[in-house]
Amino acid sequence: MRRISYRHALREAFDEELARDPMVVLMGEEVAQYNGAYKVTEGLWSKWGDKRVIDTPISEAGFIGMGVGASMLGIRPVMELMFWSFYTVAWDQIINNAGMVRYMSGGLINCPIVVRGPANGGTGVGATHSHTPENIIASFPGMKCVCPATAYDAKGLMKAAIRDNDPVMFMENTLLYGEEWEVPENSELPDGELYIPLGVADVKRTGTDISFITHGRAVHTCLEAARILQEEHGISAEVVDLRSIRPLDEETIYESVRKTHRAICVDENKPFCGVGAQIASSIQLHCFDELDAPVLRVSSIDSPAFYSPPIEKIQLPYADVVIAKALSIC
Amino acid sequence: MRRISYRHALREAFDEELARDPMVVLMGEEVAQYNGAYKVTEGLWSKWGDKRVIDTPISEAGFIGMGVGASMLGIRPVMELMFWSFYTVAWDQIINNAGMVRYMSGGLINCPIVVRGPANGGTGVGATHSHTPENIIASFPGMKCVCPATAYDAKGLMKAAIRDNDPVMFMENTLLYGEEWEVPENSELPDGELYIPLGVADVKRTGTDISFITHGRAVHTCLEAARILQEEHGISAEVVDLRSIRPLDEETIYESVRKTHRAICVDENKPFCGVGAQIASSIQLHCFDELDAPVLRVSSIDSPAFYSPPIEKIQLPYADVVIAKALSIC
Amino acid sequence: MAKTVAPKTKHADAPINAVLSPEQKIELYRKMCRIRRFEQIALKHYNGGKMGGFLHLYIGQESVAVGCVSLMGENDHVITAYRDHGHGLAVGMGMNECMAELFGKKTGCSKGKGGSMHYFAPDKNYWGGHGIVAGQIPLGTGIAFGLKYKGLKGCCMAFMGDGAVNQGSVHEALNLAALFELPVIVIIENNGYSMGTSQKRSSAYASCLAERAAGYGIAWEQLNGEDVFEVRARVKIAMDRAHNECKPTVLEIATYRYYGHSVADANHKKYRTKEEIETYEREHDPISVLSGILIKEKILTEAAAAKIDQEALKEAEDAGVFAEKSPFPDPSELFDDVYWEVDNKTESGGTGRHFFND
Amino acid sequence: MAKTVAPKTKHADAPINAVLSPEQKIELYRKMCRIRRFEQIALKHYNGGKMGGFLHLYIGQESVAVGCVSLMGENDHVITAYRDHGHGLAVGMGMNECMAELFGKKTGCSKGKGGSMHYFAPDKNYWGGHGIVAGQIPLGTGIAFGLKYKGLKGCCMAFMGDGAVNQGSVHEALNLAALFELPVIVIIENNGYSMGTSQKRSSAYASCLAERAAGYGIAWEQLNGEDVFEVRARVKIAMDRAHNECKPTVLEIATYRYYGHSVADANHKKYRTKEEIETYEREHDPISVLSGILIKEKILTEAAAAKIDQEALKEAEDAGVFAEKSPFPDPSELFDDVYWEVDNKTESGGTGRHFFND
Ligand SMILES: Cc1ncc(C[n+]2csc(CCOP(=O)(O)OP(=O)(O)O)c2C)c(N)n1
Ligand SMILES: Cc1ncc(C[n+]2csc(CCOP(=O)(O)OP(=O)(O)O)c2C)c(N)n1
Ligand SMILES: [Mg+2]
Ligand SMILES: [Mg+2]
Repeated sequence: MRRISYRHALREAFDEELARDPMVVLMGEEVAQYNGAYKVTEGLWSKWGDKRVIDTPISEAGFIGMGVGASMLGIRPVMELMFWSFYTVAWDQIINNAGMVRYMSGGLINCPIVVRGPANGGTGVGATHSHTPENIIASFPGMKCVCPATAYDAKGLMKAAIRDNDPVMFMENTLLYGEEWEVPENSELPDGELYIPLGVADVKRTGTDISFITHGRAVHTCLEAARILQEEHGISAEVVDLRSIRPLDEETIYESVRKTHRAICVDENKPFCGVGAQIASSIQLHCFDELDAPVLRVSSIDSPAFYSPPIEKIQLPYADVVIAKALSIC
Repeated sequence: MRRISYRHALREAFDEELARDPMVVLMGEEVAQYNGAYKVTEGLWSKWGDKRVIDTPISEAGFIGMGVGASMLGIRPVMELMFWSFYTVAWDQIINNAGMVRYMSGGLINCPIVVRGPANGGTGVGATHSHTPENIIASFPGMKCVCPATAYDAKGLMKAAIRDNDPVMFMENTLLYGEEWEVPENSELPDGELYIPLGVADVKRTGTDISFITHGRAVHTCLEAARILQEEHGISAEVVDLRSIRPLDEETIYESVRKTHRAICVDENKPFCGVGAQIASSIQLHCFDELDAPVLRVSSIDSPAFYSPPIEKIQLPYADVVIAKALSIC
Repeated sequence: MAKTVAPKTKHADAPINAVLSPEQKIELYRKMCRIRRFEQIALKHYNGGKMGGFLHLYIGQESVAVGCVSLMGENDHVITAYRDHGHGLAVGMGMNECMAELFGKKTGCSKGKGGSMHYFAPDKNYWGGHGIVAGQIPLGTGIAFGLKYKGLKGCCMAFMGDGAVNQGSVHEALNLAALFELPVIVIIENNGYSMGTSQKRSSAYASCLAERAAGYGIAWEQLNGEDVFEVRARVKIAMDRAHNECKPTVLEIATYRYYGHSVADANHKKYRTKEEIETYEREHDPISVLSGILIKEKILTEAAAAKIDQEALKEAEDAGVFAEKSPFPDPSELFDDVYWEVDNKTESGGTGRHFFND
Repeated sequence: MAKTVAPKTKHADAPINAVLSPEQKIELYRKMCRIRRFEQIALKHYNGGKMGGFLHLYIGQESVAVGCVSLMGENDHVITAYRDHGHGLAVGMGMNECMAELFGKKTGCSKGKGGSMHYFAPDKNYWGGHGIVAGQIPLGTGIAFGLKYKGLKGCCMAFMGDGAVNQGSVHEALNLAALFELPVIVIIENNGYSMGTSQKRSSAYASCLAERAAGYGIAWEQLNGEDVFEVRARVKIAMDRAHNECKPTVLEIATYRYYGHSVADANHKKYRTKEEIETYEREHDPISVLSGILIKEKILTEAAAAKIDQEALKEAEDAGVFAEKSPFPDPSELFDDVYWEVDNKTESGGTGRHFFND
């Protein structure tokens, strides 16, 4: 099977959805003529032109609000935040407009909008540019939140996100854009396309001794930890990739924990009220009698993102930390 | 001892701090000439004048940013958000400016700013006006977050917040403004004033059978539930009022749970990644062998705030819900 | 405060007004009476403890919503802030559903979920009702974007108050509207105050608030809202610009609210003088101004005017009864209308957990 | 692109420039050379993989920061965006600490925590270095507020780019500055592009971006930044306004960056023509413009100019060595500088848990 990058996979998803539905429009800073700050939208402006791929001024509140307004009329805007970190200046539009107008109108309106971009630390851009807001976004009923870990997932989930009739916050990862994974051609697929529904976790590695519940780039940290645990300690770890944080596939989590009786939640959020807090609290509730140890957590180190590259690197979860935690309960 | 309202207690704190430190300045929409939308700052403009009590235009990003800038120079602004809900339009200023400039400057700068206002549902103002962002704020290292439940706590904690040299997000509650509690006169106090340090929880009721870990208005819900549990079921519940969410007095929580072996986290957040998720995940970690039942949670019902008063009322935690949960594990 | 203006008849003679039939003119009057009576009854029930939260009355400003909305064609849209009853009734929402919403009833236009600040009628091109000051301006710009994207000749009128102009999102939206040439008409309903703060204490400006549009190369105009014919005549120019040139306009319409910011605003006779309020009521009341013109034009008699008004009152009272009698929503409805996919029981609404209590 | 302007000598003769001693004029030149050489060496090390993240070069714009900062008195302050090396060196930060910060070293001005976008020197009235576009404008307005509150005769110069003017926070800050009469000078360093987007594609405007200030009744001016004397002469007027009348000004200073938006911007020769870049370098380079004037005035010789430049180069190279040799921060420093109260081991920093891993 061919291997393509995460970036390329996203671009294919856009291209296919632009072709499928004339209401789909890509917008954001530098997404058109510049081909995207991270080149995710490369070539799409040349191919689809000014109407479908639009450069915006540096006005996140304005253009996301504009996208939400357009979505109420049935347009399907796919809005890039150059960094998800810039959600801080468009928070009202995201949460109050996209997230609540359906409820407050008693269901008369829906907002089929996607807001996307990279949401991660680890790239030496300092605290204000390293937000990982999936915990925050997912805390709002009305929002959907997706964090794909591979090119395969990125493509399939992006297509689902664009077709979804609710607002979907899609969080990519700068550190994964250039990584490659196997992604089938459409012609190789029974349905003629790659489509992954939101709310379905993916067991990226099966195991019997401990469950790592994770998402985004931390999935790879967990896979590496699992490999080493197996090779060096004979411990078999299962890696559950949540893929979407809301909707959340809780059943797959509980099934895994009921099998392994031990769990570590691993994510790149800051710890306080991070995604891992929610999952840990749910696991201990739903699997109380099945747990042989407390649910542990691995998160980013609890200070704002440190610029200095070697320090920033260890501020994010890495395999050794996960391994040490695993060994402490296995 | 005299009884004063929560609102009155806050006003006393402002008045005393305005007198104590000429750098303290109150700002916000309608706080001066109008005496505050909720009359919390009543009389202060008449007493302290234009320099110390300032009306701002409807520009939360602008004026909170202005306050943060002034705080870097040593001014101590106490900024009112008419509703904490309006943090959505000043999120960048709160998180990135107040919350991160100290770190990014390697400690050269600090921001002694207080952002305050009511942060609660239950007043029939709909989803966009009913945010309870304490979980979100507290998820950021660099921020402090306080949620007083009584007039006594509101006064003492506000004085601590204003003197604190870090940004303190102070969340009041519209439904408590008019409620009265005993608050000593300064002359009755050994130190001549009421001052409650951040990060010290308060056991609002002692008990032996189950711990309710709670904050803000939910404290009173828990106290009522505890009373009924005692009277009708002979169950002795302890009520731990966190008072500040960050810094957090974890020791008091664990001490309580080690005594009662059962815990329910009760708050008015939406459940996903709410404060209760963090606390539940910490309790199961630190008190794993002491727990006789999973840590339960009570939060607001997981949909945006419903306008209709009778429905909104039951969307928030109320005593019966807490009681039923308690009975399920006692 | 409302400034005095050129003689009112001039506007009644403007082409867009001259083409109106007597019935159509009377209809404008009826609409304005209906808004006022609706709100008076709403106020009565609010004071009777039937409602929660806020009630922001539009009384005194009726000519603005009615005048603007009366110009709307099939592809013209409206969006506004929390002071939204007037626009809602003007586009044709029923009093029953509107009143029931205030009571928080299941029969309300938003099923009791939105309340006073959140009326919506997308079927009538009315997109709300938004509580966060100025939040509707980017949304309205987006509706204009959508119209243009779909190739429809239409516009979106996005309303806000004089205090709202100081929100950054307005400025971002204006730049976008000018840059992308979007058919949005941003309308500042300048009633002189944002809550207790006068225009002068909240805004820095050159000649007026609308002039800020000049910085974006956007056409702007300041007009007096007391005469519905002036509103129609001058908004029409902006609408033509939107329809024919696909360009934005900023309009500042001077108007006045008789009541406080919301009913909870007990201060409103402190920050404004009694005279100011009474002078407006006496000399500039938009309903009186219009009935004056129509009576002078012999389209209406005092008696006919009173009858229309009484019908409006009756309709509003009946709406109060309807609302009162309607059932409250059922708690089971808490989880409806959160997610389209869940509501519509699609496959996508069925994968994964969407709600997280327990 | 930079427009051509009135003869340069006019500005050199302006009173504020006429009073400069030859040494002071040479100092302006030296400052500009130091900025350029510092960044050239930084670029070399960036390309050598010594740094993380972004590196936004100021090369081509040096006259703006140097000219503005040269006017500063004891109570005048500066704040800017992420393109912040020039302003930092201009206020007197050392090359060593600045270079070390880029390398992420403990000896960096922000102890390696901030990186290129986050230089700060409060002791030199320099408040950063801010990465979120336009976020510094409300902050700068707040510094001006603080000065006025403290009764100090000073001002804050708040810099931003031409793309940044479209952020709502700028507009909110302008209204506040005008309304509260704050001594803030908002300076648009217009280098023609926000990343790959030309001014025309990002902003709607009448004659220029600064003109948006007119909507707030704020004084504004457009000037050419290539001549440091013009910058000084005209910024001085704004500074006097701030000092004497406590009023804001918006200035738009035409300038140009030679490099891409950041070093990562590989496209910058696509969205601008080679000629455009070369013409600026040849005809408008601020360092050449200044050395030209100083040589003509016989304050400087070619040789003396070259010597100053070489000294600057040497200083920058040494800073590179310093940075290279400096240690990285220790992981234990992760928890420093989060909370003042914790850092200072106060009672308040000791109650409750502040950090939450495990
Ligand atoms: C972002 C935000 N800040 C503050 C408020 C509270 N608030 C609601 S309406 C209002 C005054 C608005 O005045 P104006 O724009 O003149 O409109 P009017 O009420 O006069 O129609 C304020 C301060 C809010 N809803 N949203
Ligand atoms: C709110 C926000 N949006 C987007 C960005 C990404 N970004 C950083 S600089 C920049 C361009 C700014 O251009 P301009 O204001 O002209 O300044 P210049 O870089 O030319 O100095 C963009 C889009 C950001 N940092 N913050
Ligand atoms: Mg108003
Ligand atoms: Mg620029």
